[in-house]
Amino acid sequence: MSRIHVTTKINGDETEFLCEAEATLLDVLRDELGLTGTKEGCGTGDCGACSVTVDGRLVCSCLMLGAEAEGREITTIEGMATGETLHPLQKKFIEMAALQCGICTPGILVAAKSLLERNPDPSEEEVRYWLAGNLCRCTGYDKIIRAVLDTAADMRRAS
Amino acid sequence: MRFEAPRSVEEAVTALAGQTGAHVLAGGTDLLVKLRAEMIEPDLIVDIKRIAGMREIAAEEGGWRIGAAVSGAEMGEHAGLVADWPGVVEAAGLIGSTQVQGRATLAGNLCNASPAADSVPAMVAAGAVARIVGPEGTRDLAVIDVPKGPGKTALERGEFIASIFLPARGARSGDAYLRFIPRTEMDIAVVGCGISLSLDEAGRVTAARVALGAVGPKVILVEAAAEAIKRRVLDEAALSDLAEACSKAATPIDDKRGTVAFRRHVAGVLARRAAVIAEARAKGETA
Amino acid sequence: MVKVLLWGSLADLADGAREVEVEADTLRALLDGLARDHPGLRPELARGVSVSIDGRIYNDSWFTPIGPESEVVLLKRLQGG
Amino acid sequence: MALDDSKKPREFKIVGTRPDRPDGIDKVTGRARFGADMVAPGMLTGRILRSPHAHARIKRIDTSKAESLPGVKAVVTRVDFGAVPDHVADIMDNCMAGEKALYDGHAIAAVAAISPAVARHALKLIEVDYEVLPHVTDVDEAMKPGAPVLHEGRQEETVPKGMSGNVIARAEFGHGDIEAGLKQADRVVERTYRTAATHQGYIEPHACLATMGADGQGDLWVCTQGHYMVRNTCAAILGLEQGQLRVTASEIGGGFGGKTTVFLEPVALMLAKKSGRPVKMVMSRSEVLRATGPTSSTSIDVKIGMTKEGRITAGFAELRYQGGAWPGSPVNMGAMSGFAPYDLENVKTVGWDVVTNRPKAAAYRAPGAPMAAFAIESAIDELAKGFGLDPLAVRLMNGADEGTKSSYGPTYPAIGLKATLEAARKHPHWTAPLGKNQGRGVACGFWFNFGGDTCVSLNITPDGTVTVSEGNPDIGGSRASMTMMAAEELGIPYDQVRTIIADTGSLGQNEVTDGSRVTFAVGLATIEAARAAKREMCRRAAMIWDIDEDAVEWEDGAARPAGPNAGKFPPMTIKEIAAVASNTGGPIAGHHEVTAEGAGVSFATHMVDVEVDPETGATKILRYTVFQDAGKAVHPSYVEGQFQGGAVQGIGWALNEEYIYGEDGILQNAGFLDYRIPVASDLPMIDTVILEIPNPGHPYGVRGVGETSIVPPLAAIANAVSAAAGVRMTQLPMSPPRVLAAIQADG
Repeated sequence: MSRIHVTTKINGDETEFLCEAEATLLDVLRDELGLTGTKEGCGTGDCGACSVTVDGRLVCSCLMLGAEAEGREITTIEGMATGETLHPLQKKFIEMAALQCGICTPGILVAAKSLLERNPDPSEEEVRYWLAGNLCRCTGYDKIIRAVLDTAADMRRAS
Repeated sequence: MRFEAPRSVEEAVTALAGQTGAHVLAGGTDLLVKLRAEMIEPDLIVDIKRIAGMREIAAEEGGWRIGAAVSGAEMGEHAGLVADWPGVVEAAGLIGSTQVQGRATLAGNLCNASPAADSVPAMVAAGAVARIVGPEGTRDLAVIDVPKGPGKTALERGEFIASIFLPARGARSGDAYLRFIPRTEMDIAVVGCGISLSLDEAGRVTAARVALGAVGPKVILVEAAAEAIKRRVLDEAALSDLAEACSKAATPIDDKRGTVAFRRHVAGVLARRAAVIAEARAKGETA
Repeated sequence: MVKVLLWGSLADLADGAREVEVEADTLRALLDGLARDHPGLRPELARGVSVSIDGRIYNDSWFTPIGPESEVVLLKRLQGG
Repeated sequence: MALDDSKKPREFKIVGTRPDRPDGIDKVTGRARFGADMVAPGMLTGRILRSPHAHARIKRIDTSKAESLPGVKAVVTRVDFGAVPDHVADIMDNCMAGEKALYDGHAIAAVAAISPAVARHALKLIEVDYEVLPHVTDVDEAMKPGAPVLHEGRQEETVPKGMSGNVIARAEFGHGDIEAGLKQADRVVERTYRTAATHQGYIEPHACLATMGADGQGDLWVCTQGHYMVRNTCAAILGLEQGQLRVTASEIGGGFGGKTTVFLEPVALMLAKKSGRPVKMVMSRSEVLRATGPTSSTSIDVKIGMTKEGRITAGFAELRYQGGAWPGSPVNMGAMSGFAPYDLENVKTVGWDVVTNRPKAAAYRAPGAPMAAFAIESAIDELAKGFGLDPLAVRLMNGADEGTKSSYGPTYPAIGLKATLEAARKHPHWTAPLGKNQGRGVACGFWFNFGGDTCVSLNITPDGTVTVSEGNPDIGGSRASMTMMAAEELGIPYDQVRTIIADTGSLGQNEVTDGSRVTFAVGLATIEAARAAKREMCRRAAMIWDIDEDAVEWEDGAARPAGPNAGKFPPMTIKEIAAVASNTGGPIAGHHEVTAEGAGVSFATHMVDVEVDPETGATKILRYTVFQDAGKAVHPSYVEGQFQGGAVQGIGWALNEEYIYGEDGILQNAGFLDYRIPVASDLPMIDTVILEIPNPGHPYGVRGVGETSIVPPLAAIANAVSAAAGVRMTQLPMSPPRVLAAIQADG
């Protein structure tokens, strides 16, 4: 059982790792690279806690093999803030109490950022459908949706 | 288990043909779930995404050829494809979450051979054709003939689907796909219905294909439903006949997602609603 | 003496009385007194009970004072989520 | 010093504001460490082999092949644990099966290996001989004579002779004369209601990392609602001294009651002990659903009489709850709470605790109460509508108030039920127009709220800032609340205080984070700890000023002479006192240890609009408003969050969530695909109205708010769906096939 050598870019950093063929990208991020901000809630693509982007595309890292990451660019929650400067979504989530336990928060932030990059002015319905694959059991989603809409408005004003 | 990511169809076919227990990986959104659940224990996984053309949508003979590794999200962003086959694109777009959309493919949805696959009734209604490559060369097979039953396909050892072809969209034509799920997202279809139709200048149906999902061991093309609306405008009577034909054609089972009675009834309800959307699209109205 | 209200089926175990009187000025004395005077209640007391004293619910505090006019109600042990 | 709070309404500076939570940055950057995020050098992976049968005698387990597989470092079965004390016997049995497997997913054996792949392989090498036994998963079936019996000799003396051994206990509550009350009624509704088992559905699966030495010392990192409970339970099971086992609570990714017991932890410790290596165990989602603690499924008969004016003359309910494979369903709390919102002359409830071949029920947010409220609030709604009465007015007419003798016995002190009803009646939602196929429902709910053992230690650092150590995992923002209450009491800014969750070695016993107790009980202890520190700081200032201790008071973060006679000294701030602490007697701290009693009960009224698709039976939630009494909302955003979260869990319970068992007793939907919790696109915004009727049992008037919010939604939604569909729904979930069938049967 030989391990596969993979060269990839994670949060802007050239990264190499070895993985078993059956290891998911999520396994690699968490267990090989220590990037535990990406969470596993189900392992079957139903909860979105493991959301990352691959070449700019939002995916569940539990539904992708680590070996597939060869040559790709991956962004995780750890790549969202710049130094000590939080992304506006991160700031707003704290300010508007858009998290309770916080386990779904990394995945939701990665997903919401991906939405705002594509659509800077989403409707409430668009936010709700975009985030339908990110389960949150604490908040009832209300404050999450409001925080995303509010951030979008702030970012539009700032640009 | 080994992992290979060949650069050509030939390499992929050789790898697949040369190894028992080999599985094709495109979007992986079904394969990885099965892997984790230990439903499959492959000896080899062949990732086809690095083969030229697999991630392309190309115009061909007035229609569209969609590479086997094109994701639902990529389809949704392709203006030409969306304009011609909105029903197929929407059906693909209903598979899983935004995240799953970033990976899931038409070919994968088809090869998974689930009776409830969302994109399959839409493709069948569209008259889509799968291009299959394998040790014996290339062959085309109508999408409806690919699944043989739950989890079973017509693919031979070493074969895989390289692309899906959606034919030229004629004038005054439209398609639509609707499914029923208990929530608004993230569920497997309890019933699905794809409809593609063409109208004459008077608004009468000249051609129609109606397909149902999740009400039999595989997708059902309901000829009687198409016949029920041909040469008619889609008035209440025509829609009722359509719905009745679909309910009658459905051969569902009771399971954790729905009952026989519910599925039969809703098959008709969805057919009627999908037909109205397809008709509006055929007339150039937005829907 | 303190009047103690029992829940319905507990009364069956205290010879049918919905209300019993116990000599007690604390929660501990109350529980001891109940067990002493009404042996039928012992299994339930052993499984644990909550006690409402003047509308406040107590689980464990033995030396919670109880006045002669206090309203005392025995409750099934409560558990939260 | 005179610190006694006068009874006058208090003006708050920090309590009631909405500061950023202290763990906010950790949680939005991915730095926060949850159960599965911890590693240890030399760590092994632990995995559990689970029963594929609902009920089976375990005749033989052969682990020899697994043990000899290279890379396997330990294999554990029940034999390794030996005999355990009675009070943890059922918990032990649930963590690792003894003579019988009692449900699909019951743990049979466990391995620790050098990698997940080796561990997986090892599980396949364990041979188990099962004698499959008949099983029962339905509560009504389990009660029938002749049903397969799970346990012999567990029936309590409260159960009439001759009933199935699965019927564990019976309890009866209430007062008055039901038959006499029913005679006064103009109409009586009598119906049977059923609810499916649901799961708490926290997104973080159970996880822990255990170390256990031959010297009897152990360390455990775990996601739990109560690490002190984990310590005590594991120590009892493994025969350890509590003081030798240090448990650290990770950040917790949701619990809702489901993490108030142990599942993996004793097994992980035993694997660690046998292997001599740290062992990490993480459940899969399917394991969480199959083998942790969902709530009860229930079957409830209700009989309520009402006059045509709307006065309830009698209320009766008989509740049957199955609590899984061991005794202890929350039926009594359902039976005690169902009629609690009402002032009734004649009320009686009977609760039956029943065992079945399902995982042992754990607490789920107001355990037992939502199902009872569903049945009773549905019947009240049906009566009110039958008379053409306003359902809010009927509830107000019968509503409990200060001085009401409650259905479970005690007389209420000041309570907020009627305030929530009045607020609901005045809210624009109540009079908003409804469209075709739409319906509106309301329902009330009650929860007891708890206190319990609590320790808080508050330390003043040399620079005069403050650290608070508490022992209750922060599940929804409680560190922010404690920080606020400490800062309020000390009269210093919020950002001068930091609150941490201490491990079991650092504080005394703390009750689990449950029963909506934390903001109440830990808040109370935090305030008292701050008061102790203030007293000490006043004493230090008195020493420096050389005046009497009683002549110093604390105000706005500084010690001051209490009056003109005390002497003229400029105030000494907390920073100034802290700076010279070493010169005045040493470090300054305050601490408080208490069994907090006096939690105030809590009431809510929920209002919901739905639209039902008459062709498919699908329900859409259009609008939702929660009215709840919080006593005093310390951090209103997190109070709103509790209201919203509870309401949405209730929406899931009402519409789609259910444990589906096949004829074979196997759980058919052990995943988030088919165990359908609400997703963002299913919902509207959840509006909230916070009422504040202070709890006299807390210095700031705080009541628990976490649980009450899940009590009314089931009934409120059922009432709305019934109105929209034109047919009374009596069974949950109101899934589309069920609603459509009801509409069609109604013609």
